[in-house]
Amino acid sequence: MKLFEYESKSLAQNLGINTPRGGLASTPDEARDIHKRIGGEVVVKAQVLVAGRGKAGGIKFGSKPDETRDRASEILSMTIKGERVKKVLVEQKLAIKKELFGSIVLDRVNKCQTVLASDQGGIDIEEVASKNPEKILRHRLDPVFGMRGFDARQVALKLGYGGQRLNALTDLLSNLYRLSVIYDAELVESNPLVETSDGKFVAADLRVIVDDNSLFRHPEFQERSKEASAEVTPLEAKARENGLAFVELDGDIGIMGNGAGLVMATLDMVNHYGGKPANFCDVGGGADAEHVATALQIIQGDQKVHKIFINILAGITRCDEVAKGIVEVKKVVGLKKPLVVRMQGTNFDEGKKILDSAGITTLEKMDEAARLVTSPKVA
Amino acid sequence: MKLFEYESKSLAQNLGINTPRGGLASTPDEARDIHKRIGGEVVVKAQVLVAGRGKAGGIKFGSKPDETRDRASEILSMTIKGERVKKVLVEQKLAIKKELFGSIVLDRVNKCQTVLASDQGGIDIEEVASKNPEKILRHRLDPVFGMRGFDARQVALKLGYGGQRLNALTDLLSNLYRLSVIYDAELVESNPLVETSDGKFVAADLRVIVDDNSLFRHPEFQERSKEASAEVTPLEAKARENGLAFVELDGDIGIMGNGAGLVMATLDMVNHYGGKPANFCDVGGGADAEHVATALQIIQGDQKVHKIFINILAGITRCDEVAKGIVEVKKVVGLKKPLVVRMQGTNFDEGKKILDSAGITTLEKMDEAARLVTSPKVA
Amino acid sequence: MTLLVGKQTRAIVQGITGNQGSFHTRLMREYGTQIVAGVTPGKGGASAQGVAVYDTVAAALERIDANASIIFVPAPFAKEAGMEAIDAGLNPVVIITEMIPARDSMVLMAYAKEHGATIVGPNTPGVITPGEAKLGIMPGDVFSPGGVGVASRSGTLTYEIASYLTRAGIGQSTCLGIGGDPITGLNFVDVLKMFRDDKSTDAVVLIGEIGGSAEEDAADFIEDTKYAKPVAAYVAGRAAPPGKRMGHAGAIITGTEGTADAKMKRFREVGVRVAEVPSELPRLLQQQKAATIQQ
Amino acid sequence: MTLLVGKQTRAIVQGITGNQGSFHTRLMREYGTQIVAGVTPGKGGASAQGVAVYDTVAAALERIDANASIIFVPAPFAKEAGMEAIDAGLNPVVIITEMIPARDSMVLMAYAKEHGATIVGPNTPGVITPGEAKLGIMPGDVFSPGGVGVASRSGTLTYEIASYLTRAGIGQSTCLGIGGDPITGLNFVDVLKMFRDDKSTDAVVLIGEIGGSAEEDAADFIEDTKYAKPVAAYVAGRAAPPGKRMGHAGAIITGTEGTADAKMKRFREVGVRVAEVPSELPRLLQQQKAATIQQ
Repeated sequence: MKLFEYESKSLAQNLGINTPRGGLASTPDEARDIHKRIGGEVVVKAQVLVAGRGKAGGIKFGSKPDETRDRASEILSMTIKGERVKKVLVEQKLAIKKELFGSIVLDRVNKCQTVLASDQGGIDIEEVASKNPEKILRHRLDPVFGMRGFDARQVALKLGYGGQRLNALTDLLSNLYRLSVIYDAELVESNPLVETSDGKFVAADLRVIVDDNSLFRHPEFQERSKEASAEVTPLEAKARENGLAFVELDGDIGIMGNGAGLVMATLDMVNHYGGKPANFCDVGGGADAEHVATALQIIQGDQKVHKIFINILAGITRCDEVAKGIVEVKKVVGLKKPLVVRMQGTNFDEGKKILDSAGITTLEKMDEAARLVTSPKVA
Repeated sequence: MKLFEYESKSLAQNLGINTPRGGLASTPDEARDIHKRIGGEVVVKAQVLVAGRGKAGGIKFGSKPDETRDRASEILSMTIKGERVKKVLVEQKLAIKKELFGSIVLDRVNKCQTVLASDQGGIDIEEVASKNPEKILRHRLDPVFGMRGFDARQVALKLGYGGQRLNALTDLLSNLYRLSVIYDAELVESNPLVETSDGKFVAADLRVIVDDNSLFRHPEFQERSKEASAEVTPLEAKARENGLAFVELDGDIGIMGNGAGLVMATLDMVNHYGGKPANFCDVGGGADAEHVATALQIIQGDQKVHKIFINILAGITRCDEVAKGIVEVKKVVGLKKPLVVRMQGTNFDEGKKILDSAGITTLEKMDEAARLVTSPKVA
Repeated sequence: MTLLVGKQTRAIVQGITGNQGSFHTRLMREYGTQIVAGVTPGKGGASAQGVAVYDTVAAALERIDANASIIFVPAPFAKEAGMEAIDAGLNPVVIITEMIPARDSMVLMAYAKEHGATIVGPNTPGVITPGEAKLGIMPGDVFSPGGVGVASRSGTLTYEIASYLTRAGIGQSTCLGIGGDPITGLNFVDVLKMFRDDKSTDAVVLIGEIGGSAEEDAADFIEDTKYAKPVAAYVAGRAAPPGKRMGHAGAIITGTEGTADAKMKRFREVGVRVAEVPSELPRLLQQQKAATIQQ
Repeated sequence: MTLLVGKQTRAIVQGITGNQGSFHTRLMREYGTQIVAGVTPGKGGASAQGVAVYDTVAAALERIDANASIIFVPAPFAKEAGMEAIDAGLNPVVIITEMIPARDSMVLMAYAKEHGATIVGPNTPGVITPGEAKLGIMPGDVFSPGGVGVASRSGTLTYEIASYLTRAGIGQSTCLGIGGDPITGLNFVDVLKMFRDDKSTDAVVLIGEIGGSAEEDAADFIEDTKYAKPVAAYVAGRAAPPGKRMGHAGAIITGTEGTADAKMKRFREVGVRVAEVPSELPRLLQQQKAATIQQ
């Protein structure tokens, strides 16, 4: 679960991490008032979960409160990469000496957390990674003992600091690590991490992604995780509430299957044969008729879906249950889009019989079914 | 630092550990009121830090509030092993099915924490240990990963429980362990740990000893650790405030030295030659004149001290500093008791000169000095 | 000695009294796996699917001999269940449980490494040696004994591909899911090593997906060690958009990293034949085998 | 190869810029110890007692070679300082710092064990090989080279006893404090093993005190292994009352455990000569040596 910048910073402040003074505004007037309160010059930043807001114009400056109100007004009317801007963060402009990059990421290969840092912050770090890979410093953390003081210090040292600044940066990195532990974050990233002209280190921007699998032990995120946010489309939110792994795509063929790998392969195959999937929908293992019916109704309720492909390789899942779910939808609300069903495995014969008697054809081979659903025959 | 039973239980309750309902009373009337509030029969327990209050009569029962007031009055006027009883805990009498013993101790040999438990609780556990050692179950905990659920469960299982009770006892043991971690306890001990007739487990008694060396990271104990308690005599409290390792004893020869081992050996040697040490006083390494003067004044201020033995093997400590401290006391308040000084090592010559010119003899050998101070010649 | 699981396997099922644990205990036994005990805290003394249930692994081992574990306990308790199995010396430990926090997996894997234990999973369908035994939730009937080792990051897709192989007359030596999570006990490189040293395996199929770099690492390993056995692969998720988790916790393209195309490209660079659609795999394997024999 | 510390030792001083660290760096160098670098966070680039100071151990090792560490950092930071030394491969690691929380020591000792490092201390005067080098705070002049290995739980008392030995013409091979804390890296048994395998050591003196069971364990070890070198001992604290900590965190009699009398008794049972007062030790050693030769 991605946190908004203002949420990440609020957690960080509680751990003693320096962030710029400022406040959150939902309206241009609120933005102006915040500027009045903190004085000086400010930066107005769109609060969105998608990356790349800077290039999209989601970050502007205000030297007077009225100017800040106008800039906030502009940003609050933007939609960035499909995400409507609902809030802006109004923060004091820092006296920047240097912009760094610092993050603590989940390191899949080494099965630990790793610190990535660079003295070239403030810009797209992937650009740095591809152009000057030697500019990105990697420091692995012990999976059990985590970041010790000397780990953080070694990173700060390699970033070129000594003396009081070394200790200050060490503290900040240690606190970013603590943040990652306390909130089970798979990513904590500050870019830019600013060294100010008076020798302080400030997390000027801060991104935190919480491990979804850890949410059961984070009551503090319970409400937040239920909110439909821009990260999740309304359709996705609805599907996930119903226990489906669901990702909305921009094609016209609705897809349902059991198992993440199988559904991904189904999308690929539909693509391969020239079709365009409208979604990824995994009903998981052992889905019963009701679960299948729910999934089918959500998919056919999507306006952009023109046809539907159900691909089931039954193991724990039973073909008869899947068939019952489909037939139930047919009975209750009707099948509103052309449907191709592929089933194989456990209780195939029973399932096929149920679908046959409802006038729905089933195929047994995935390839064949994918070719069929992408052909003009089904329309 | 030993915690009182009521303090230990208050920490335990916050972690969800069952303790008997009750309250703390400083007066007989308060005890009566607590009984009125909780009803039923109660037990009145002296709150002291010394062990063995039961045998000393510090635990009594009350079936009516007035009786409880009388029992509390009796206990509140007691002194148990030198410790005045200032408070009593008034608690509901439990419906006991079985009394167990459960503790988490610092295991010096294995460098970890170890669970000690027994299904023979409620009595002196050292008696069980000597008579039926096989009745005490030992389960070592991993020094890094600590008590996992299955560690606690294995202990509960060996104590003879299954089903719901197994899980309940597992939870309680896990919480006792959490208590030991959160508060850096070198000992958490519940004796008896009561299984009630309705299948619950309750810490009927609870002792917690906090690792003194961890107090710097426990602001919650800061005030408490300063209080002079019965654990520490007023003289000890005064000495410790002044940075001295000090233990009061019941002899008449005041002892001061540098280094715990050396001071212990000094006590032994005084004993060996028939003397009786009045205290253990370690000024530590590198003590300056002021520190020595303070220690000397505290020792000679003790009424029961008839003579004083100062034993210094100077390494980091310097003999001239020690000598200056002694002379300072002589000048300012006077030396009020016969004094034997043994010094050896760093700056011995300078030190000896200072003492010589103040008319104080110094010996160079510890044995000789110990023999002298214990002889009738010094009186 | 069969790879990871075989006739010699004597397994404990941790979480045996849950729905999944109980159901798959039955199926594993029907497939021929020796399930010698079950563990569920607080249910000691009961029996599930004819298997005696104990409160702890240690208690089970006081009564029976075992050498492997399969774990079905809920995610919040999975880390400790894994440690319990490791402490008891069970090896391998197969963790079916999904949705385990990454931090828990990270610590558990470090613990396993320290104790020399092999973890399969978490979030895996398990491991099967067709015709011998399975520690997992895969349908046994799509597999057949033979010489192809299969390692996968997914479940159902593995069954799909195994059934293609089986229908094409290509049997499998051992098939296993390394798990769909970002952090798993085994990665493709570990499995490639096992298959290299396994006499029953003469070719390898890797079933990858988007996210992470397990496939790229496998390709590097194949290149660096001049891997002697033929390898074919399929990578799921070409149609997946960046930044979206595709069902599995580990299946997410972050930035420009972890795309299916990059993985397929890297595989092809090191001589691995890569299927465009899963159904191509049998043909690719046969071609590759032929090519290897020609060399 | 000399035991733990010798001419070959190239030590880093962690906490070199503190009062104690700086003072003892001078004394160690005067004694002949090679101190090759110091570490104090935030003081990198400075110099202390003529020794270059770095911010981390790793940074020091980029510039110099070292093979041992002595730690003077304050108690709250000692655990991590120890880990830092261990991570850098320094061995032995001598921890002078006192008042370290027992939990920190416990974790550090587990870490050291996992990495195969030897920790001397915490709360130790350190270790000295007379005439060669010392990593510690002991006054060098009371020691003299020779064949008696001395291990102690205390500081000043060790100097007292070493000076008796030196005055009696009995030199020492290596003298070390195992530390006055409940949890220490080395215990008497570890040291007895070292002295047994050390060619320079022909007799051993153990200086124990009340609390714990290090002395009893040593006695068991001497008995079980029919320890081949003569051992003499002194145990401080016969006059100590139960339940009171005598200066050292570890010097406390709990219940009936850890009394000096019990320890002395157990030593005598296994043939260790026990001094009633420290000054007796030289005579006991000579007697024991004579007895051993007669055998």
